[in-house]
Amino acid sequence: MIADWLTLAFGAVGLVFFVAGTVGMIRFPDTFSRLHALTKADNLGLGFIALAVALQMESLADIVKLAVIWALALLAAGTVAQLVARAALRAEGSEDRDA
Amino acid sequence: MTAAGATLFAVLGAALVGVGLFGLLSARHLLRRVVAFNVIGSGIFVFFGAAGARGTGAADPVPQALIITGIVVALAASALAVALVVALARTRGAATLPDETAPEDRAP
Amino acid sequence: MPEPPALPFDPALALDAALAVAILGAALAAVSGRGVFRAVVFFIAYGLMVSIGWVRLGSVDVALAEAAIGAGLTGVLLLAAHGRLARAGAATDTPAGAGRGWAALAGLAVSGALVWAWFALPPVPARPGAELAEALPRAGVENPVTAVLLNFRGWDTLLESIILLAALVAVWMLTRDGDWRAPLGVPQHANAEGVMAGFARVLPPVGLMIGGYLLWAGADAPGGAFQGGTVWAAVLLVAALAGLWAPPRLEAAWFRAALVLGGAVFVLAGLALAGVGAGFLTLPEGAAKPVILGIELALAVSIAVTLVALVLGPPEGPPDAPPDAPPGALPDAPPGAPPDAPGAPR
Amino acid sequence: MTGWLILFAVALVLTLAGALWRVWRGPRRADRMMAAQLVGTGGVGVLMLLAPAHGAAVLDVALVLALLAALAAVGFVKASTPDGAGDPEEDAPPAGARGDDR
Repeated sequence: MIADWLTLAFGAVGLVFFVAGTVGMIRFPDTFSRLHALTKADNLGLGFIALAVALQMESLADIVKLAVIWALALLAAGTVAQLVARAALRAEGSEDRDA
Repeated sequence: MTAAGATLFAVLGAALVGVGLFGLLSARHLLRRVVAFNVIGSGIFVFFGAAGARGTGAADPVPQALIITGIVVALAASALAVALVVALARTRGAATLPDETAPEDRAP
Repeated sequence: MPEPPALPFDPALALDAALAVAILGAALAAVSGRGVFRAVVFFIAYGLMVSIGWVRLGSVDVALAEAAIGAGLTGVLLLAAHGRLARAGAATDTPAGAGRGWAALAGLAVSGALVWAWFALPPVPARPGAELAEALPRAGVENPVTAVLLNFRGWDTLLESIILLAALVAVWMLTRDGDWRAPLGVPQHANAEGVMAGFARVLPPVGLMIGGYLLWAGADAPGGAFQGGTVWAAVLLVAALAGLWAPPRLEAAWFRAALVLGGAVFVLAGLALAGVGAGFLTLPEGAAKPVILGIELALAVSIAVTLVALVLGPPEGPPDAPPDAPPGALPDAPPGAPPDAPGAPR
Repeated sequence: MTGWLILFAVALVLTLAGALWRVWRGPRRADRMMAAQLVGTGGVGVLMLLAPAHGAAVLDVALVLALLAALAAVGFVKASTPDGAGDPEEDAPPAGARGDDR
């Protein structure tokens, strides 16, 4: 069944992006590059996983729900990246290294 | 849920209660004690939920209902605990109990 | 086009094991090491992963509640508290006491006892929850968890809504004398064109819809008053934090009505049912569903308002209100109250 | 088919372990907060992958997680502003802003 093969393919691609995001978060030198890697990679990964799962869903409602979930995740990621980056920028001077 | 899966989560729940108890007894900062106490609470819920999930079919609804009620009450209790910690920190300048404050960080 | 090959092994146990290790790791990290902020962030990540654990345990209703509470409210509550402690100079972690060895021993002992108790449990009955299964058709709702929460054990849920109120009153008792008339929590403000305000304009409508959906779906699918009310609380909180919705004062009439709505409707329904001879809180088979949905709606509203008030915290007015002449404070602070008396001026 | 999806879910949970390592290392609060955000997004991914096996209701859990994923970060960002109730994108807090404890 073509849908199953596509599910496997999209799932694998989604996973690659998630791993890329995580590796970026671990390897990148400073906070802002990590922020960048994180927000872009794992949200794209989530999109592919949503696509992969959508192919397995029977009812249209579930497919629409998957799209809404991805849209909300994008909204959240964009907001968080912007606000946390701004907060980190402003806290540059003050000593916020305490754990 | 397979028996092995339920046992795995039961052992997880038991371990979480132990970890939370360790945190509660060893932490001196009060906000950390609130976090540790919440870990104990959710460990008990996981243990109880695993007991309810031992059957072959869907998880037993009665434990689920009690756990949902427990989760909401645990949040309310944590909100109260946090408000107390903040109020104490404002009057004492330190979020530790008076008799446990290390001499060097006692409020001036 | 041949089917993709089935997996030679069943990965379910591998998933549960990986999840259990991640959850336990997050919990261990939350209680060990130094740093209050790190402990709080670990606990937030811990809550997110536990909600996945609940799905693996087949308890989707609990997963919904854990997700809404863990992702939505616990994080804001603890991080706001950490911020307040930091400004009061009380956020630096104090090194753990000397008794760590004993604490570890106690933890191990309790864990060991629980694991032993697990294997000492009586064997699973042939058909677990048999009595509930045969009573379910008369419950008025198909979702067994909602049936238990609102019908068979409605008494617990009624008391629970009163417990939430009690916790809120206890939080309010920490209000400083001059602040009783101030709105709840600290006055919030945000850049009107900023990302936070924009986010707080988009999220609440979506959240109110999703909360309503969860509340409605709760009759025959996972969901219900708690999950719906908690999602409502979370999005209301976002609007409050971005300064788009001004939290009410204690004496706001609608606010007080919303707080007691859930408990009141529950008790009135119980009394009405007792009146018609069905007995307090025993829902007659025919009318069960509308009564349950009515109670759930009132409960969800109360839970939402109560949780927002709990997370916002006691009312805090502007700092420069002179302590001994508070602007119409309800309990008049004795002039020149001794500085360290509780509720003393700032 | 659901077996493959659960295998993907196992891999995703391992990436969450990578995020937990970043929460431990830090070194800055923003790093920890972003790692927690990754745990949230990864969690949504795992829940999606579990939906075919556990039923479509699991998507509601993913929906709630995705909806509320940003709340902890909003709480963190507000707590890091000078008076704890502001917005990092605000230049100067408005005059009436309540300064917290001296």
